[in-house]
Amino acid sequence: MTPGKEEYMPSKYEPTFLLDLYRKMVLIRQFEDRVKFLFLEGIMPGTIHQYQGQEAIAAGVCAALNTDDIITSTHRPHGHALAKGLSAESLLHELFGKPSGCCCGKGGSMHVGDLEKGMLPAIAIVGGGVPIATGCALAFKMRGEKRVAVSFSGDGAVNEGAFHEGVNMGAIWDLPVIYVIENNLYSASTPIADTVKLEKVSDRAAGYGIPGVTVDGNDVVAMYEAARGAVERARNGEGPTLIEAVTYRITGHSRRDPCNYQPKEQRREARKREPIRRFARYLVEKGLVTEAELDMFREEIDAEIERAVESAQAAPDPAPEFALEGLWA
Amino acid sequence: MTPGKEEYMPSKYEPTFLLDLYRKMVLIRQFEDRVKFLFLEGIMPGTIHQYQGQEAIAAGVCAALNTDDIITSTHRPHGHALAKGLSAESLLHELFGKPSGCCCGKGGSMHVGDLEKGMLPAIAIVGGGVPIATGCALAFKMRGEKRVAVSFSGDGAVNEGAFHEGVNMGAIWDLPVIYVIENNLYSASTPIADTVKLEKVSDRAAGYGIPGVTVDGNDVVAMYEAARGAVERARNGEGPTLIEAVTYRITGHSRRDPCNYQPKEQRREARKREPIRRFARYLVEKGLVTEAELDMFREEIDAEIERAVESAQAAPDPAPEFALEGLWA
Amino acid sequence: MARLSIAEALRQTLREEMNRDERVFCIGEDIAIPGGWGGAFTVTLGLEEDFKDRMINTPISEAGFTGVALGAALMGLRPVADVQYGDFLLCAMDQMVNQVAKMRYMSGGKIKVPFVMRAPTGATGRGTQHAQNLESMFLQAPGFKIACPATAYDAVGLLRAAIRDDNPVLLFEHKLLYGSKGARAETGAMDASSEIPEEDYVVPLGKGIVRREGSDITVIAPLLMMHRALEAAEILADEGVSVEVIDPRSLVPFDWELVETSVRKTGRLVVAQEGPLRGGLCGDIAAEMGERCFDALKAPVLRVASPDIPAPFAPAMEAFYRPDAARIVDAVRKTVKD
Amino acid sequence: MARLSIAEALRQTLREEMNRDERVFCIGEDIAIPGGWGGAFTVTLGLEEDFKDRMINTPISEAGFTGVALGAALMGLRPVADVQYGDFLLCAMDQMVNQVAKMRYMSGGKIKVPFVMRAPTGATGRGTQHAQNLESMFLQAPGFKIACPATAYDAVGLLRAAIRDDNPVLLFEHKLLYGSKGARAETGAMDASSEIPEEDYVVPLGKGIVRREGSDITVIAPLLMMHRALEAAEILADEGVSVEVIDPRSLVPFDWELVETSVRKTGRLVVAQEGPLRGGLCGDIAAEMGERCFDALKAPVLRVASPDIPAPFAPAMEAFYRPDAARIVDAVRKTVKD
Ligand SMILES: Cc1ncc(C[n+]2csc(CCOP(=O)(O)OP(=O)(O)O)c2C)c(N)n1
Ligand SMILES: Cc1ncc(C[n+]2csc(CCOP(=O)(O)OP(=O)(O)O)c2C)c(N)n1
Ligand SMILES: [Mg+2]
Ligand SMILES: [Mg+2]
Repeated sequence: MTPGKEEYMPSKYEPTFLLDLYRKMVLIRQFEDRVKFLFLEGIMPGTIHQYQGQEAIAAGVCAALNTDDIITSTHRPHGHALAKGLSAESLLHELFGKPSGCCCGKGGSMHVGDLEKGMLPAIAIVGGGVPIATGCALAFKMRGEKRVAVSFSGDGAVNEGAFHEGVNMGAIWDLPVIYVIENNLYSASTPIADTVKLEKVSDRAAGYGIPGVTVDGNDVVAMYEAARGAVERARNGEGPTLIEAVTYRITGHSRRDPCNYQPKEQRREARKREPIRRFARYLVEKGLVTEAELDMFREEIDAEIERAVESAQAAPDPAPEFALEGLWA
Repeated sequence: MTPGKEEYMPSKYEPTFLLDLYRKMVLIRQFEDRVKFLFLEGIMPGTIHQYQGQEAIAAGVCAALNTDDIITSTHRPHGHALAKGLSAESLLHELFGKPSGCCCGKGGSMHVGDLEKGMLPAIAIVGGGVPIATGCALAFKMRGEKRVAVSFSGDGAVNEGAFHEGVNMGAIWDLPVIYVIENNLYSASTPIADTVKLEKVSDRAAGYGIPGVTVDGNDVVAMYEAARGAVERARNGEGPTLIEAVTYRITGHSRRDPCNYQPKEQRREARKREPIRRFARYLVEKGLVTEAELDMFREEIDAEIERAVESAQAAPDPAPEFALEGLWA
Repeated sequence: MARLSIAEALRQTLREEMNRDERVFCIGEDIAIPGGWGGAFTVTLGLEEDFKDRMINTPISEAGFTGVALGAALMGLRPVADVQYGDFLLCAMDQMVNQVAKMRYMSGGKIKVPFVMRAPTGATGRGTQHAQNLESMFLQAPGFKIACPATAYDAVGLLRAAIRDDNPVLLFEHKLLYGSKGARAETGAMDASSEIPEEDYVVPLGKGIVRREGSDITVIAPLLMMHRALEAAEILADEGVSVEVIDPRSLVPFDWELVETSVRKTGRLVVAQEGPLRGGLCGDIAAEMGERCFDALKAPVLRVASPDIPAPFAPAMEAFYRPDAARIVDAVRKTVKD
Repeated sequence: MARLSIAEALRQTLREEMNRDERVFCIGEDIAIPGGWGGAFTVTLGLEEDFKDRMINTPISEAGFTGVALGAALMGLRPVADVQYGDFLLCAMDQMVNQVAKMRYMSGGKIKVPFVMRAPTGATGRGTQHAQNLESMFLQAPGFKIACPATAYDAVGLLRAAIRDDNPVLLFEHKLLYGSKGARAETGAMDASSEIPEEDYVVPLGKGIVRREGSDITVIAPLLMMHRALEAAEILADEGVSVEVIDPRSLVPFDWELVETSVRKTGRLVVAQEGPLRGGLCGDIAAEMGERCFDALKAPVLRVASPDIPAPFAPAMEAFYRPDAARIVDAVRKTVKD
């Protein structure tokens, strides 16, 4: 199968599979909306980079992975974490800086991860995760394991040296690694057209001798299929794939960002193409679910998140000297 | 003119121009041979990376440049320096670590340069010169000057992050810069096929949206023509060109290197295609010069080099404390 | 005279310097997008309106734009580069340490490198990859001058000096001292604003300043720690301990004379720094003063620094990581007891 | 027991460790090419014959292969990475300092990073981009253990300890101490070979050693400087000055107890280091001892280091840049006079 070449035809999938994809996306969206509120209210410490609008990418890609496949993430990791199976609870505890968080409160929003779920601590240095994912894949290949590594990066990352060096090594050694570029058209406030002189970001793949595909990143099934194809190639020893997922960040870059640099018209259009409502419409049209059921999903998820928020806020803060632990094994 | 697309037809050039190209190549060759001898005899300090076999590239490219065009060079810079107009004398003084050298004995073989001749101190960090040449070109563009920057790199450099970041910026800003990749098939002992998964190294250019051409780097006229085309594009504001010059290092990587990693057959073949003898044959066949005249050239050049060696050896050594000068303007 | 925050003061200075000298330009990520934030901390906000061609907004390519700035400097322009967080200098370390810092020296002192890099520093609730104080690391990069403004007045004077210097200068700016406003305001920020005189003054690179006179002990502290030292001095004054607070302002060159004079007077020294103790600025100052003022020292020089760990995220742990007035007070108490 | 140079000793140890533990592998540039040199200093020469799949020869991509090694380590392999010259670590600084060093800490101490990086260090006639001693810079990278073998015996023991450690270890190897042979022999090299016992010993990370006992003054010096210190001690013995020479062997963790005991005994201290003084290891040791041994010190702690400049090329200037026995002798004479 050539990734991204197929039609948008979820009908060949089991309804439960599709509904799970949907629930995952909603979980991410509601989680992020709740976190934004907590942050703006001044209740949550730190800074945040959120995933609203890009849910189809994490959900679609991670649905093609096993728990022991490994992902690397970025400064914008909440969506990847939830998609890879970390609980809202372990994330929220981390975001609140609690020792009960997935990184014991030492990582924070930009470094969430859990190796047992197949997610390294997220890497907030743009491009920094690309060689590391490549290294995971090298280990899989050296040990003859059929595991796959996926590096999630933003479009901004394709201009970093680490991206270049990492992808090249994945290519020359035919490693089981997938480079997912979430092209939300901006790196912080800078539009992609200002930093890459290509029709498609995926054209960069040709410079490394690996396949590059551009996929509608707001179409969760398309993302799943592209990822499944790439995973298949990877597991078969056919080497890396670069997947450009075109999407849009419908929230701010970080914290309180009014996004004045995004043309209003572009924002409006993007909101129309936003992945969750779109998938919901499809599911309802196909009769796989009713609007009432969707409401119920949302409520269940909200309740789950609310419980997690409460538990995170109630959890004890670390003793300051706890900082001194955990440097060395 | 599309660089590299023309025939090997030097007949359209003035004989003096062709003979100057020839003399430049011979100067580089004899210089390097003499330096190798001085080094192996233990007379010359430091370490050396030599240019034998690649002379057509520096000579051809620099013939397309003006003095105030700028080049950056590498750990293997003697050929570039001589081609850009530095004297054998100022180089030899530098190689001997004399305050009368082009870098006052502070740079050494890997850092020779002279801004007045349009050559920055050579950069021994593989790939390191690429962003710097790009920055020179940015300055030219910002000031509206019709100057051009050329970065010389080896094939090994195309896998460095600095190469990637530098070329991308040259591309997106349409800067007057030329990226010359001297593909001598090896980075140190590692063959290019082990580190790049492409038919041609110049295919990497497509990943940046700039033209990339592959040229016979042992054909000085082809190199000149490719460079002239790229220089024209650059001066016209049409942006960068990547030129891959395919050649062979017929000497060791550095110092005393027996090159056991190069297949004997490959070496033998390469020696046959070596640029100087090949161009000489052509010039003689076309009746532009006689073998006797060529011998005379060589003798003149040897004499020039010999004088420079003597003057360099005779020049006073620096006082040790001279090291403390020259840090800050 | 207007009262300006450090962010405003830097912005005004960049504007003035670009007006004064057309060779000056800014380069960095997200610095020149209409509707954007003017870099991570609003310093370049709006400058693209007046200097469209001299605000070079780059891809996310720290090594790349550092090298580009260097190349432009070698051709006679005067770049002011901007890294969004000091930590990202680690991505540009070869260009910074091997190229920018060494270029003039390896040319035999023949070329000039009028290059400025501005780098926000300090741990501020973002986790360990947006928190490191790289001031100490760059002490090992000969070729750089290093400046550390703790007030808006000094930010103006040091940035002017840096831009007009023909050598590479690295300016560390503390995130909690910027006084960035609106959406970019920082939790836990302090007021480091100053009245900025109209006249065209510079703060010379290499000149420290006595921020508070005292007779019992000298405390040296740059950036945020200078403010913490002043707080500590207040507290200690109530206990009858008279603290002299020195702000070095530049780390390279360092104003050894100023510090030596003070230490000879007080006979006691505490050095405070944010960032890990090991290999830190603190050690350098303590060692040098231990050598120069051996006979004058009445007690060991104590160093107040972060522990040798990456910066932790949780606020309580981060506060523990970043030295505060209380730790300086403790060190002083210990020293004056001796 | 066989007498081996450091290069040979490291090679043999890599071979043994790869035999002992199949998770161990080597990664780096030019390390595994038949007919090549086995890295820049012959350490991996021939290993590709026996460990074809565990000698990963990389493109010239320092940040890349550092990150790749890290990823492999996180998946449970035990990489020994090799940078041809320590200077090139500057190209990999983000991966080293932000990723490798911080990964475990930012996971909340949940994951292990069994990562080794080997880096040749020291100024050796190649000019300033192949000369820097980055030991001091990495003191500011919490998360790394740092080892500095001055003898082949220690090279074996420290490399073994590093490979078996579950944390990132950076091994600095001095180019003039390798004893590389043939085409890769170094001008000005010294003999640092040792008899290597058959048994499987380790030199624990964090343990220094007294190389020569003495009573009048302590000299601390790692790597090449340790040998210079021993030469200096010989010279000074003739003058009746009894020098205790300590080789710290590890910089992180540092064997403070050993040094403190010695300084309390001798009352005097000189610290020698190659590489710029400012922000250097020397300052750290001087500061710590100034604090711990304030009352025991009879004279100021003197630091012998390179000047604060890039390494110059010309042999005469390079010899001036790199501290030698004479400078250590001078510092000791000055100290014992006090
Ligand atoms: C090496 C590095 N440079 C700069 C930054 C600051 N920064 C954080 S996010 C960001 C934009 C990233 O854009 P992109 O990769 O497209 O990801 P997105 O934010 O759109 O998800 C920047 C510049 C960083 N974190 N790391
Ligand atoms: C960043 C960096 N990594 C490694 C080296 C060591 N080194 C010096 S030359 C060389 C090979 C360079 O190969 P290439 O770019 O093809 O140039 P060539 O030597 O063939 O001219 C290497 C690995 C270096 N100088 N800089
Ligand atoms: Mg983006
Ligand atoms: Mg090559």
